[in-house]
Amino acid sequence: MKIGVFICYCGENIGRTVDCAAVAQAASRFPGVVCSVDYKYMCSDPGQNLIKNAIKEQKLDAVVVGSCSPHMHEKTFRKACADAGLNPFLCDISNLREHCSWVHEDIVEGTKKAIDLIRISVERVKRNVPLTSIRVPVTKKALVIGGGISGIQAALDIANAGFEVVLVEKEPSIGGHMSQLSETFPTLDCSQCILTPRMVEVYQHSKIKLLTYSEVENVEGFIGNFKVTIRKKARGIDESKCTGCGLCMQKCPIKKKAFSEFEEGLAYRPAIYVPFPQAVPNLPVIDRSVCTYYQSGKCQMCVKVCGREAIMFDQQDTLITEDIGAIVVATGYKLYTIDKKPDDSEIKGYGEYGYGKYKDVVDGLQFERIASASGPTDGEILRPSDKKIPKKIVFIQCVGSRDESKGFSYCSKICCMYTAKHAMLYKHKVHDGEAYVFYMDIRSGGKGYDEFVRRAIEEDHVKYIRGRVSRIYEQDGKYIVKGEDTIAGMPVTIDADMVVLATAMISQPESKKLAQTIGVPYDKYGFYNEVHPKLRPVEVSTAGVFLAGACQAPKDIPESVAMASAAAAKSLVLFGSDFLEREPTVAKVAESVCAGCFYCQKVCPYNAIERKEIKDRQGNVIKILAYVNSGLCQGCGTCNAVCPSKAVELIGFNDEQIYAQINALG
Amino acid sequence: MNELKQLGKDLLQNGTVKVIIGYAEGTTPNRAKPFIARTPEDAEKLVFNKYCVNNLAVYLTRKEYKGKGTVGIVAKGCDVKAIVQLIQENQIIKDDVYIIGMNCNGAVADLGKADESLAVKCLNCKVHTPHLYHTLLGKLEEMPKTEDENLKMIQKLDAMTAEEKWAFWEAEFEKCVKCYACRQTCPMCYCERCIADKTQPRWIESSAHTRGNFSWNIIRAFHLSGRCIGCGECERACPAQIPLTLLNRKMGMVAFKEFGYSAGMALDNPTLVGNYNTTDREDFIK
Amino acid sequence: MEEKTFEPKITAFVCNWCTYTGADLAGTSRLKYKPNIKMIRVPCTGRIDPVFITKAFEKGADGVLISGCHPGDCHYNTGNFHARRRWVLFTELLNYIGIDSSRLFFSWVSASEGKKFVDVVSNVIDTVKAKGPFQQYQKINKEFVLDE
Amino acid sequence: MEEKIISQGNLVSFVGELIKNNCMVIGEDKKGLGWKRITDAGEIKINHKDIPSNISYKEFLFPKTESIFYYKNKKEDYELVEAPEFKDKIVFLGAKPCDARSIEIMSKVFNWDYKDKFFNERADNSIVIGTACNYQDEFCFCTSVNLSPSTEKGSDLFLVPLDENTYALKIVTEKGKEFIQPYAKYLTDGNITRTQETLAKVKSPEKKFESGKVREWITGNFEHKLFDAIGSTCVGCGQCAFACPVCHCFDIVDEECSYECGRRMKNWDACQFGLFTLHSSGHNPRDNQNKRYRQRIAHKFKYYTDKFDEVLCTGCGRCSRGCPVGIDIAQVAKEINLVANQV
Repeated sequence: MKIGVFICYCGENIGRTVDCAAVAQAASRFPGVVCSVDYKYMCSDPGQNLIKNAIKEQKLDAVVVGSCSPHMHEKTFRKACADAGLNPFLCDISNLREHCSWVHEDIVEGTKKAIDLIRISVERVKRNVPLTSIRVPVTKKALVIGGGISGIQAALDIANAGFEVVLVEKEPSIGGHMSQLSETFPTLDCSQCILTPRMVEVYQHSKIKLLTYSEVENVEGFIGNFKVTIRKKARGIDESKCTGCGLCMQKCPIKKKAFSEFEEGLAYRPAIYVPFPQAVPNLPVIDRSVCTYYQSGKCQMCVKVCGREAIMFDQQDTLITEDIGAIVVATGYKLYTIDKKPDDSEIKGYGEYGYGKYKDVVDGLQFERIASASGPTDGEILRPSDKKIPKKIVFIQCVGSRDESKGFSYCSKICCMYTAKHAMLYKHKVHDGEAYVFYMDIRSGGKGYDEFVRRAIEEDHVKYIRGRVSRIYEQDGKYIVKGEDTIAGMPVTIDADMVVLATAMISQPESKKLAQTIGVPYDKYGFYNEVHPKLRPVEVSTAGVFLAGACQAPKDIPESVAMASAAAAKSLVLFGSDFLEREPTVAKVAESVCAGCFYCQKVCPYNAIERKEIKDRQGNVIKILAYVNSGLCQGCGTCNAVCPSKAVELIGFNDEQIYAQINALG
Repeated sequence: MNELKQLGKDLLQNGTVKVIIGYAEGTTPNRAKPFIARTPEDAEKLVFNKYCVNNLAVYLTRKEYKGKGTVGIVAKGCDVKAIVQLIQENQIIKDDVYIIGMNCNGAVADLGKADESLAVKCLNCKVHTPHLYHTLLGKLEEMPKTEDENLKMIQKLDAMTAEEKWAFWEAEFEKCVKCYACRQTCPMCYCERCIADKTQPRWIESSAHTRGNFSWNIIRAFHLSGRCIGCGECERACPAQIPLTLLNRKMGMVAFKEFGYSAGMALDNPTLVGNYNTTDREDFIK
Repeated sequence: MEEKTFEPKITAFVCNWCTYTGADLAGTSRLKYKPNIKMIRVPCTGRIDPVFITKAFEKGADGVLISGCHPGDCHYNTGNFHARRRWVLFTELLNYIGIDSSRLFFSWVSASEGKKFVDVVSNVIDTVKAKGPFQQYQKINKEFVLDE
Repeated sequence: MEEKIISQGNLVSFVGELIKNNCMVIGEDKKGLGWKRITDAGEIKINHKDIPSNISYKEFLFPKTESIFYYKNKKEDYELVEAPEFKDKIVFLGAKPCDARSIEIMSKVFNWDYKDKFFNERADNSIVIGTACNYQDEFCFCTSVNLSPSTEKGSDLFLVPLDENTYALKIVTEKGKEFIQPYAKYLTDGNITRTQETLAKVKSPEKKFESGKVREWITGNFEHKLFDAIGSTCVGCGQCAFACPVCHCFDIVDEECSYECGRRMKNWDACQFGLFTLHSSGHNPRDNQNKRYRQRIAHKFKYYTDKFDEVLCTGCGRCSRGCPVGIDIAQVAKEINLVANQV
């Protein structure tokens, strides 16, 4: 074995506390080392040429560079080796700068340690094996999970770039929460008006396959090569026949049995229904839990009125599998239901605010519906209990947010803005009404955001009170709101006609289950974790999966849309090449040694360990072994450590290499 | 024990099982030894008594039984613990084993001796009636109460200083001859190639010097942590009489104290290593 | 006399993403610590096998330091959680054998904690130095030393 | 043959002087586990009526691990350093006939074509002080392998316990005679009749099998199904081989001492280990325990006898006593005798 050692002075950075010439001299005496040189700047062109020439002239089998951290120049030196015809993985970097010269002061000790470090590297590199990057083909088709504004945006961006998209939405219609909103801050333009064209575009896009009322059931495979199973739930409708005329809905005898999800429980819907008039696709779905036919086998009114024979009571769920290259997760959020929670719950809830008990104590989304022109009150601000116009209305911010004792420690970010919007909408419609807002802080960072809040206060005379509300109770048709004005330093009591709670944005209840299916890490609240909070905000640690919108953390529409476009762009980057190059440092199983205990499978963060059956000549399964899917493996090596017999080893950091390093210290 | 012989005969006759792993009388009547019954006639030799101390689950992972039909096994509670753990670790398929569960009143620690006091494993046994079986045989009797000297020794060791502990174990490990009887009798040591036999690199020196013996015994105890079902076969088999139960039982106690985990008690328990809680202890990590 | 001249040998196993990078930061920040420690880089603390630790002691380490990402920060999501559970078992085992927390150290040091890295390393070196050479292990190593 | 008397007190003084003269006096340890170097003459125990130790004293002739040579890594080459020569005098004190025979039996294999200096250095420097044995249990079978509890075969000096405090000391070999010369002061004149009477009273275990018959039978019955039945419960540990006074297989491995040097080691190995015959190709000619157990029987009763005209067994019964799964070699041999007789 011929090893070359190259010691860099890094100007004076290494040279000051490490006698580089002495290190090179010492290294030249190590077994296997045939050339050992020192140079002022090894990363410079002449420095690199020194390495390249030595590789060529002395036919080096491996190279050790004693320089700065491998995080700095490993790539540089590996490339230099590759240029000279040496496999780049036969180059090892010894960190003489960050881990030695910069942190030690004494040149004698520094030099001694540098020699040790080089020896470790030399012993390691002797056991390195040539590796080639793994090339995996890319399926140029994206899966977007969630048909809210984020999902719509991501799907459209990818599809408009010319790639196929499968958009999966669990509700009967796409549109998400945005479709429920009345107006949007800070411009007060109508939410439906800007969203609906996008929804239609999705529906009509030749590259987008829209699967509503569907859920992702299983994800296998890895970046560029996912195999996704989607459950298309039975609507009870033959989609190819239904024209969306709506006659079935009109004739359905179930009138007051089921609350409309879209109207946030402020109105009823029939058993066969389209969630809202602009729904995409405009196809009804049968709610089997209330439909008379499913309950007692009678009725069939819808069947009678449907001229197209589109009703299919016996329709079953179907499973669809798709080959997917990239996944955009845009599953959005849910609003916190703030009623008092059981004592053993981690989150205590706000029983004292009477939510659920008093009809006129509503949450933000309910108020959106009340204020919406298409809502149950046709846009008139009427309180739910008696349909009277509330003359005095109290908005309470941070219900559940920023409250560790009863709710969640995080800020839901959008409530300051939408509360200001709500108060404005109210004042615009009820000119003589009084609007109060209890707030903790006003967080209105964003373009035009603070101006918007100022407008509510200054032009629309919304009264902002800094403080918390302790309780709300009903008295003579009024809701007595007891709170505190912390600026005035005195208690406040307001006899309101209606109360709107800006409840926290929380993760979707099924978010963890989906995360486990796809392999997305999540925080303790169930929001998905990006790889790096600053530099890689839309990627997750499972390669090929990207995040968009509020599934990652509470955020508003512009942010969600921006993130969706970013996720789309990341998917497009992936689709830009036919093959993926992956680091070859992956685990590998020695089949003759594996006993098939599958501890490796249990610890693998990437589900990269699969099962392989070994059969005897008669076809009996005699052994089931672990097998590493090198496309999924990210090379953490946890399997290697947990394997009792070391049947699975991490290439590039295998036992022999680490043993040699430890031994070189002895 | 005629019911055992009869059952064995029936199972072999009607083809329910290919073989029965059981016990037969040893060199003297106060001994028993493992015995593989292959024919209905063989079943006549099956016995079960207080001398049946071996953990027969060790034979279940043998290649000759893999994919060759159902294997019957005469199993005490402790053997069933091993079977449960082996199923969890994918070494045997549940449906490929027919468990003849034996109500067990404890086994003799030292076979062939006049002193017939019970093995350590029997003192705190929670499974005198096996927790998984196809047929259950035998009757439970009142067991004599015995002092748990083993536990006392563990507590004594816990109270020692690091130097005293080291000295204790050095004296013990020094004796090890690396015959691997501990490993070979252990139902949980089913690796195709033990890490001790790995030569590239040789993490555990095969030489029976103190250093090699330290790494062998430490790593074996670690590999068994949360997996050892406490049958004590390793200690019984050790010709150097290294008190391996002190090690493995201690680790079992740690597993229980830290994670509430007992090996081999339930098929649906997640394994100890291979799973984690975000709240696992970390007061030792700075 | 020997106490004064004794410089402990510390072997460290650190994860590539957090502690190794944290040590890089200590370097770029020009923080200082003693050169007694030598680091072996592994991708993740999940990769660290107890045999590394016993081998390091065999090869004459007076102390061993294991360090990686804080729980939840693991580059590989869960590698350090699995590692942590194994360490609970392994520290208890070594403690029982007679290798206690004055020889074997664990820490979480993130990529941004250059200062913490230096504190941890200095504490390890000081503790082991105060404890003295690992004579017991060296005793069983003795027969391996070739007399000159 | 010369015969003397040595009292218990004199024996202790004798051993005390041996220790003082830097003799390695190897005696059975108190727990009956094995043998150890005795440093205090007061501790000596002549075990003539208790169960033999778990492990024989083989390790002092053929250590469980020993260095053959050391090597130093040089830049281009290696430097080899011989392991130090063994020069101490070893005295095995209180060896039962089944232990005392071990040097003679093992010497054959260690001096057959290659003269194993490691064994010979120790064996040549050894003095075996045997003892007549008054112990027997269900596992003893010395009489089946051409020995008896009262034989002085293998001993240089042979103790016959006459009463609690008195031993007759038979001087068996020239080597023994030479060795005892300087210590004659501890000896008094013997009474041959009394010794013979005592020896006559020593009860021999019944002869359980004909070892020659085992040898004959194996020749034609290599694939006999009997081996399957025996091997099916063997777990493949090396207890039997490691406890055995005459099993002598070893493995050679290299070990690093430090980064710069290492050593080549000779370690005990056992034919019951799966790795024993594993080829580097992955092929294993003895791929199951049946074949491995057959090897054990065949080596002991056939191959060794074929080659060296010795049964590779002293009938001490350690392997059977210690077998975790109750395999009794004498029973196995007996069974083979039975099968052989049926033919």
